[in-house]
Amino acid sequence: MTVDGDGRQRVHRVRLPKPVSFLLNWSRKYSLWMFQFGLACCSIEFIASAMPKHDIMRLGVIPFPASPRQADLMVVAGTVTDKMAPAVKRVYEQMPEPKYVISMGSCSNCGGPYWDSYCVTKGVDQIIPVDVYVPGCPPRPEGLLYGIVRLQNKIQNEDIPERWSGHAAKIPQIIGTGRSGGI
Amino acid sequence: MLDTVHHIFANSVVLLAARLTVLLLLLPATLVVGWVELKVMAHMQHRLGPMYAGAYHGWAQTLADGLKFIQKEDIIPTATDRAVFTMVPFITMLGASLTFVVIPFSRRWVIADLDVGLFYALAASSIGVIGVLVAGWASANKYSLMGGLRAAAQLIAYELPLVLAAVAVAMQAGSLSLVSIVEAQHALPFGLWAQPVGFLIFLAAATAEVTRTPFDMPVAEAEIITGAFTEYSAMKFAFGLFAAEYIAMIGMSALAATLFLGGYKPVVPVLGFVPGIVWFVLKTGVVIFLLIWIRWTFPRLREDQLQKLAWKVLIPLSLANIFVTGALKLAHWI
Amino acid sequence: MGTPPRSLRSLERVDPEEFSRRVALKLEGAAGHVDVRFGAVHVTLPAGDLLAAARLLQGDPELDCAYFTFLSAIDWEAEGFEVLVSLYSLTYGATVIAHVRLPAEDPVMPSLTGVYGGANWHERECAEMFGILFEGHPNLVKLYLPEDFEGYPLRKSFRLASRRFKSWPGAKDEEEAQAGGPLR
Amino acid sequence: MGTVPDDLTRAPIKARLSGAGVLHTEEMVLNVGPQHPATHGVLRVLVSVDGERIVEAEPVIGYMHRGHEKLVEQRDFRQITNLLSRMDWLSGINNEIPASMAVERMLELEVPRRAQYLRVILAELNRIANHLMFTGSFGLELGATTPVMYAFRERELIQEALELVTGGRMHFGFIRPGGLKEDIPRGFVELARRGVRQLVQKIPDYENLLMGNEIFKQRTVGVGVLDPALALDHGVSGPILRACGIPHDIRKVDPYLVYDEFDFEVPVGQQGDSFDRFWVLIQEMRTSARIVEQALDGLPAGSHIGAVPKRLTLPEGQIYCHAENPLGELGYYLVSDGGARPYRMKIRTPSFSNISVAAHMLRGAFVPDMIAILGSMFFVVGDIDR
Repeated sequence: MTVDGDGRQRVHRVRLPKPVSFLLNWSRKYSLWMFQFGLACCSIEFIASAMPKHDIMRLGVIPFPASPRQADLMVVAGTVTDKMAPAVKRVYEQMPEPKYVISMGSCSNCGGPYWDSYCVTKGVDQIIPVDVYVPGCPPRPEGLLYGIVRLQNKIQNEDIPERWSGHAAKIPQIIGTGRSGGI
Repeated sequence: MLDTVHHIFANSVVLLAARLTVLLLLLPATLVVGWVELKVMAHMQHRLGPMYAGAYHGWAQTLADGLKFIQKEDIIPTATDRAVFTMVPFITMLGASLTFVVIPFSRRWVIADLDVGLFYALAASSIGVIGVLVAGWASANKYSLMGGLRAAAQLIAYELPLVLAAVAVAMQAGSLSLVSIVEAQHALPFGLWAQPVGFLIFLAAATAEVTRTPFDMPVAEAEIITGAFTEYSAMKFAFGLFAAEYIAMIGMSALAATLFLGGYKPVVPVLGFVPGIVWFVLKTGVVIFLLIWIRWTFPRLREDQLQKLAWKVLIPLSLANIFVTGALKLAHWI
Repeated sequence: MGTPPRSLRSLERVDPEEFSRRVALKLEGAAGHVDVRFGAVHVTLPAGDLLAAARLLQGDPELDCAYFTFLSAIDWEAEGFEVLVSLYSLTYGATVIAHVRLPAEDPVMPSLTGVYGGANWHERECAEMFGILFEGHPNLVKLYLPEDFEGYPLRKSFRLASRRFKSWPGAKDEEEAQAGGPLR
Repeated sequence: MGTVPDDLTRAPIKARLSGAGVLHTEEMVLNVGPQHPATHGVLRVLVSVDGERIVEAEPVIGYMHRGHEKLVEQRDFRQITNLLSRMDWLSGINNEIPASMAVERMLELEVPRRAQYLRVILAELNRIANHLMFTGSFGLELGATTPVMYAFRERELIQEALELVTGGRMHFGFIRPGGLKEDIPRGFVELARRGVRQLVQKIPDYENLLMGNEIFKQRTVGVGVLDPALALDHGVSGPILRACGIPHDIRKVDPYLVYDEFDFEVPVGQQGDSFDRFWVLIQEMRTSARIVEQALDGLPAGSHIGAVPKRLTLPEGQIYCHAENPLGELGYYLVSDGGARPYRMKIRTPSFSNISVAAHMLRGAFVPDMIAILGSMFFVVGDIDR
């Protein structure tokens, strides 16, 4: 652990053996505790994706935690208004570190049908870093499931030391879109 | 044969080793019960539940949860009472796993067959109350304070019917040692013929002790977000609340199986050759399934109704049960 | 408050013309004219008489407008503001809409919260969106917009920022596209 | 009860309320929301709590305000329906119908009977989907996680029927001034019938699973009683008003479209507590199912849209057009100055008035009761904040 110029501690780059990194990525991939952050109409499709017909729990996404402390996936589903933006930012900061954000619906992607409204934040990525954007107004539950599968691919190919070393603030890229099911 | 084995077990080193094996066996047991709960809940709700984690029916789902919680950042809010905040998971885990010292898994496999086994088991199970109350106070968060107070009030209120229901069983078996209680049920398990009321009271009180629906006010997601454990993250949450709750549930189910369903006694005498531990695991599994079933059907009780149920219904009922058992005992019917 | 209102007991349907004659009769104090448009009775009142008229409309068993539907305003730019108060009588199944004209600069109006409890939130929204002051309102604080928001959005003078860059890329009607459409 | 000793009358309300008198208790201000699992979306309630009892509760709204009334002034009459269906996002079709009806009444457009019948069918199907959502979420807030799964299973069937016609699941943009966007495809009538028939078979399950449940009754009977006079004063409408015993349903009182050709009776509650609100909600699903069946039987032939000028401009004038939305009375006060866009459109939404009465009902209740009361108030935050 070295302390660099601006005082932030840096985990110096350590080569993690392949199986260990695979196992850790695999466990983060299949245990995405989803934090219910439903704002507007997309929250209804977000609930519908956890229901019998689409059943998001098949992918290992468990919609249990009610407190941001225990969650690691935040799905911003709905319109982020200027009055709500600070609350979104604060809840995002409450979540423990390896956290991922899915921006669901065109309202949170870029303001959507409210592109000319005087009180809507045009896109949630102005406040928090977003991993996967799910287009649609509202996106179908299958759309959200596909967004989660793409996120799981991203997690599977993630490089943990890179993520924890602090200087990799940028969002890790999606490498290949391999099949998700099974190990 | 009994006393030689007894003598070996009494030896402290072996005792420690046995204690550790049981504890180590508990952790995978929580993973299994966690997975069973996810699947049973899902099928009750007309859906599939975890499928892809570990390819075949998501068997590795709770394993993935556990591994993931290890990697999570461990947040300790600045306003919390640091030492107490980090101590809570140990208390709740201790409280939950102490009951396994006296529970007889089979005729020979019991860690310490205390003469006051039942008394010890019930006393140990009430340590969890301190953990939740302290978690509520240490997290310096309004919601967890309310959660902690609710938990304390509820667990104390349900300690009484739990103990009184167990007293009736002890009276009928004539001893507090769990092994002799199970031996006394050689003909028919108490739960079925002599103590049906006691069995129901014990189950209700056990659900309340483990704070599961319909008594899960302290961890009510809807109102006070995960109650006393709102501020806990990563391993403290996984260990302190998640695993401790499952271990406490298994402990209570094991106790209920031992007292009322005849522990390791074979259900059908013809199948006597099957080892005791198989029966024990089957009966505990039945009680665990019952707890899961209740959890996913009933709404939550408000805590004043909850207290009313404890003080005005369960305690008088269990006292009456003791009276009836005593009368039958005197008349030598049981 | 305890006794159930008359509307629970009897329902006598009355058609709008007959109801408008009743309203004109009762509100003889207000110099406003009464007419029926699209099945609703419209009454134009000066700001001063609004409170008395509202009490009359609510209390009088002949009218019994116990249901407060909504309160809002229209910004006619130069000619000032027009505040609408819509009431509904369950017993007679008739809608009464009172119009009150207010000047363009510092519009002020008596608050109806004394007569109808429901007016509280509607007046707060109207004050926030149009800048109309309601005297006697318990707490005339912003309802929707964040505290640091300046300007009154629903006034015609309030331009939408995003529209300054592109008026309406997908204007369907050709003439309107060429004409660029009125910037609102 | 004898004369009250005068020192009691002077004791501060808080001490008398908590009955302690001597013990100095301090109220704790609790901030429920704006992100809270119980409140549907982003309603925030500032609650000052004495122990578990609520002393004062004040809903804070505006977290979902998107400024519909300003945006509507930028769009012409065909485009506004697309925005309006995103206000009460559980009943897309019902939001669009009054807007088109206002335009049709002003222009005296003749809407073909087939289009009116189809509008009623789609509106009632959407009402059932809305009520199914609240059936599930009310149970979820009281802790029963299973009923929401069953409710959504039926809701998916209804959404399938709506999707076959309109292509969308929640926001349809299918109602046009003058009629509908296009006619219904072949398989719709059978699909709608099957969906409604399965729903009517499953409603007794919800009644037994929830309303027959002893714990559910204890949590809801006598909780959050709404006084009819207070409800009328605040403009409360929909299932909540009917639960207080006032049979006010716009489909009966001021029939629009072809509602007067169907026979259905409006369910009305007695006490106006959470249980009655939930009971009215469930019975309304039966009524809607019956309306859909009658409308499907009597569906006339004909075109799906009347003669509508290509460039739609309204004559100068003002009109108030309201309809019975699943959550209550939704009304549009349309002001036109002769242009292709509305000069001003006041949107009167049901949840806005329904929630304004919540502060009175929450006073003196327990904290868990607040969840039961808010859950039974059947509001959608987009409807409140517009």
